[in-house]
Amino acid sequence: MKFRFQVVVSLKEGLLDPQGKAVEGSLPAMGWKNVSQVRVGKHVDLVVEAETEKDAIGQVDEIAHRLLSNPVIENYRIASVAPLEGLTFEAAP
Amino acid sequence: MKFRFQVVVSLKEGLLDPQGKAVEGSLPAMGWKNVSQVRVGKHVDLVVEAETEKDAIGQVDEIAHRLLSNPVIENYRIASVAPLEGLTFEAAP
Amino acid sequence: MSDVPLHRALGLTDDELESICATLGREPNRNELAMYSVMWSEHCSYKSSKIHLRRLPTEGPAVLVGPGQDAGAVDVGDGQAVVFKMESHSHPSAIEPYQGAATGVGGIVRDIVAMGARPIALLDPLMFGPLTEERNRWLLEGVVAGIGGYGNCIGVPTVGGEVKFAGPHSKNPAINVMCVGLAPADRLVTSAREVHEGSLLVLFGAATGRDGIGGVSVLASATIEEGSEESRPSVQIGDPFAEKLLIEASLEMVEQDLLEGLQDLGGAGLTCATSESASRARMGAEIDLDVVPLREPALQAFEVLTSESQERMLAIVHPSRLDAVRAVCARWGLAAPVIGKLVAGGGLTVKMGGTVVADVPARSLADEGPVYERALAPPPGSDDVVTDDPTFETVTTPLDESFLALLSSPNVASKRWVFEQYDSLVQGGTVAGPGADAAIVRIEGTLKALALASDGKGRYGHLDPYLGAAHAVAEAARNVAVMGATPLAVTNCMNFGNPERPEVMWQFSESVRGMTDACNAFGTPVTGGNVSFYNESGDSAIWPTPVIGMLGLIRDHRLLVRTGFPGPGMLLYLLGETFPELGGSEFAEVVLGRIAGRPPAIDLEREAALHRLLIDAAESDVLASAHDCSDGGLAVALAESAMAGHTGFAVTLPGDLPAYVTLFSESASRAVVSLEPDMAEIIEDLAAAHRVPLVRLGETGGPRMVFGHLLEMTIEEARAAYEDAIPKLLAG
Amino acid sequence: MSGREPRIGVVTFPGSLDDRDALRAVTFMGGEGVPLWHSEHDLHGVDAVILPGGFSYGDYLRTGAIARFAAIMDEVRTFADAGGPVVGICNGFQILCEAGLLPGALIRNASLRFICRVIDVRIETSLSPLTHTLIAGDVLSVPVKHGEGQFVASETELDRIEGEGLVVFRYCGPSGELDEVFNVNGSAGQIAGVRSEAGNVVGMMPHPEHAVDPDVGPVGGQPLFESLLSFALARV
Ligand SMILES: Nc1ncnc2c1ncn2[C@@H]1O[C@H](COP(=O)(O)OP(=O)(O)O)[C@@H](O)[C@H]1O
Ligand SMILES: [Mg+2]
Repeated sequence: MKFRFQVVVSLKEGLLDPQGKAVEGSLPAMGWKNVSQVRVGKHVDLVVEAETEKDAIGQVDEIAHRLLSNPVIENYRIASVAPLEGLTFEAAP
Repeated sequence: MKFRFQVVVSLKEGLLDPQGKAVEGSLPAMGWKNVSQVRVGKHVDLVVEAETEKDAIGQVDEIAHRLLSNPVIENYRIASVAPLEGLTFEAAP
Repeated sequence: MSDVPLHRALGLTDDELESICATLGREPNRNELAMYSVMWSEHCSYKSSKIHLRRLPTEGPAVLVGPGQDAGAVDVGDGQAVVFKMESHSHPSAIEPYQGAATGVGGIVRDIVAMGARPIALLDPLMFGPLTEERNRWLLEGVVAGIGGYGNCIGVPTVGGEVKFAGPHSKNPAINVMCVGLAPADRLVTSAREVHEGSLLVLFGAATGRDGIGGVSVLASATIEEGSEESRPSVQIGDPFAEKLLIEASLEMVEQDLLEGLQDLGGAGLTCATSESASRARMGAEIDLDVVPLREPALQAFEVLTSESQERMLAIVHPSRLDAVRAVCARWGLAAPVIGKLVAGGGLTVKMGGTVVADVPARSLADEGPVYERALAPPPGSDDVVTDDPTFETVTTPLDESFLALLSSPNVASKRWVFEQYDSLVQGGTVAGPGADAAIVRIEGTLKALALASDGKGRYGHLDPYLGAAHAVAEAARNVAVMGATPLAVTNCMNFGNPERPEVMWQFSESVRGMTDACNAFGTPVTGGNVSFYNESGDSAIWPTPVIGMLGLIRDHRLLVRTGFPGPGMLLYLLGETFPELGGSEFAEVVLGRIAGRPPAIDLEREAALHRLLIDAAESDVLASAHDCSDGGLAVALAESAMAGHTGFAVTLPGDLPAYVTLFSESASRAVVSLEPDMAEIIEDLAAAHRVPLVRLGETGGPRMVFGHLLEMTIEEARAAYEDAIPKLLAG
Repeated sequence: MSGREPRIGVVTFPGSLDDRDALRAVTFMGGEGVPLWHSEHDLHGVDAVILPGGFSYGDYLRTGAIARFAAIMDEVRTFADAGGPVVGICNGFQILCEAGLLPGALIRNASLRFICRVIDVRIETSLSPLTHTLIAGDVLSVPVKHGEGQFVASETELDRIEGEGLVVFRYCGPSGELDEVFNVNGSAGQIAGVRSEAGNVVGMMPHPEHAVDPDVGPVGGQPLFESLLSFALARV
């Protein structure tokens, strides 16, 4: 069975995020003075074939830990497990 | 009122994603031959101060459209609106 | 932890605490203890190395600024000064290769800027474990990407370096970076500048966060154990864009002569910058931490004082210049708060929330740290290793096999995969970049150019630290001289294990002795450098490896001599003599599988004579090409010139040593040169005049490399081995 | 047409790196280099504008994404709309794409590695300020140095770019041969540079400003600057 996952890799709290800083710094000049706490991370979409969901999750977790992130500076979160169906992001009404 | 958003920016379907390709390419050597459709995008966290949620969403949408993504090659999705509360990602049990 | 007294938890010994109490006449508070712990760490205080480093030659007619300041400075004529220094960032890179290496570049660049010089070149001598291990491949890829990611983004070309591979580096890669800057000599920002009481301390650049709190003492002075959690948060993220703004803003202030002093914030952060600034000015300082821009809320005093947040500088500004300084910072979008001022007396008084949180003599932090004369003892069994010399083994490996094995040995093989990831062209001054024996960077508006080379000889150092250091200096100077440039001065980075072990301290002392003798022989004083101790994990210490950064000057860059044979019909000469010396050679390791024996002897007078000959020959435009013999000996040197010039050669081996010895011996003080036939007499006369033995080897031409009837190979076959080796290994 | 030297403006954004090099190249080739500052609404009456290489604003989010909002870009757009010659080199090319003044976009090299190397490019059209004195098929040696130079666009957009002859440069071999081995960054159609529909805006990833002075590299940039200077002069 195939499962789709989304992994979000972001810098650990407290670490400088130059990307976020650059975006945040450029917004006021563009007219947005009301935006703060900008952090930029990586978003990885992938599909894992496995017997069970649990098994698939375990594998994604290991992949995220070993390949997609460096635990020294980054955290990761695994999102949206569903048989070939990404959780579709929508602005809540 | 402050609202936290998460914006996911990803390359449009049909465009080859070099990072995704690299990740996918390195997995078999590490023992995962069951992973496919790897796509790497950006994940932006930000907080917007606005009167209403609706207003905030509108602004994030414009920021995502004008700055966070390049419509020529990228799509974006906006996730999780909540008064200073990120949707916490969890692997579904 | 709880039962360990705080000072010990912070890495201070009981004796060190006692002398702090003696200085203060009381117990230090937590903040003061933190300040002393970072300032008196090995990394900042050089407490183990000081007494040895004093032996290095540091004086010379061209030396404007010697060791002790942010970087050394050398007079290159026409009122211009070259500022240069080497640093290490090995420990952070071992756990986060990209950011560790990137922030290493940022740090050394700020050292150069702090002298008021524009950074014009970077070199990156790197040492890793064998690429057969996945982790070492990950480290190399990350480090190279990090150096490129930062250096490329600030517009400073990376023009040279080296990459060496050795077992002991598996757990402890050595990541050194050298930066070179240029400034009008009269604009150098040195401690000689007049500083006034009441002058303001302006902190400009990035905001302060909890970066590398205690990072210096933890990351740079504590041995890394497998997956040591606590050292992890101390890795920092580099922001090269912020650094670029910092460079431009700093140099604009220097140009407008707005500054009385300029300091980078590196190890020990604000504590180091303020105490050193005050101490150098023979004054004290009052600073107010409430004014320091924070990246995250609620930092405690000791955190603000010891944070190693990157991309920050401290300027000493006369009140009358403050507005001008602020204008420059505003133009570059940088915050520039006044965090304090210089005051009479020697006290460093720190306020936060209106109350004094630390009050100590600035000198006691900056200049009165402990000095240790640690025990020395040669490692047991080192003699056996040396007497077990491979030179006269019975060698069964066919010559062509050995030759290919050497060309494809990662130590010898092309480093193209690495240096093509670096912008070596930006700023438009790179006359010869990566791939040359020394990088040649012209000085804008003149015909002069700098020659830059970096070399370390870890394997020799392992077998004989004195020879290892002497060879490193000799090879660096030779790399400069083969291009036709005159060696001027040296910076260095000493990469060693734990100084508390007598063997390591003995190796260190021997290395300093070797460096001293060589630098004296070549007339190249040491103007600065860096010591990196504790490069060991468990029982695996790295080989004692002083890495030398050589600065040379060429009067007219149009006279520089390149590595490659320019074409067919040139006469080939070997300058210098070949002796049966395979001890510690690449051949012994790669072909015989042995790291043993006595490294090649070195006669520093002969070496110096070779350099003079090479320079003389270049200035009289005699040479068509020149390349020194180093790793892999004569055979590899010839092959490298052939590949670089797409021109083969035919030679007959000189002397009556066994062929493999003549081909692969690593005897010092040798170079291979080619020249037009009508230059034969001139070079022979010049060599005689400089008392350098030389022998005609043969001629250039054709697509093949022919060593008499012994060995023959096409350039393309050699190139395949030489160019593909590292990419193949990285492919896993 | 007056006798004066063409005045070529070079914009410095925060993070621009090859701005000094571009100015030096302009002078070397006989033009007058005019430094322009990102926050000014003023082109100081230059005859042509160069957006130089570098990492504007760090290029962290997306190359050129922030620089395109700089004040001076309004003037650059107006200048371009009026037919003024605008050249983007490397980061400048990326900025022009982000600004919509050039088609397509530039993403990370297929190798995911920064690459600094002297390569060959083939001229595909004379219809650009950089090539109007050159002939399609000419081959020039110039360095590339970038991490994000892979030219991409949607299928239909690529067809249009090719169809309307907007491709100005392609990566090629020493004698102009097109082969993937020469495609240094994996660009679609081996595209190294494109022009606008009107033809007066052109962008390229390779660095002609680092290929004019024989002391420090190849000279494939000389004909391109000659072309730019004469194109600019024609407007004087
Ligand atoms: N890490 C590196 N960064 C930049 N250039 C490098 C690096 N490693 C090697 N090079 C370049 O590759 C060439 C060969 O290196 P090396 O074999 O160490 O030279 P040599 O033997 O003359 O000291 C030199 O031009 C050197 O500058
Ligand atoms: Mg050499």
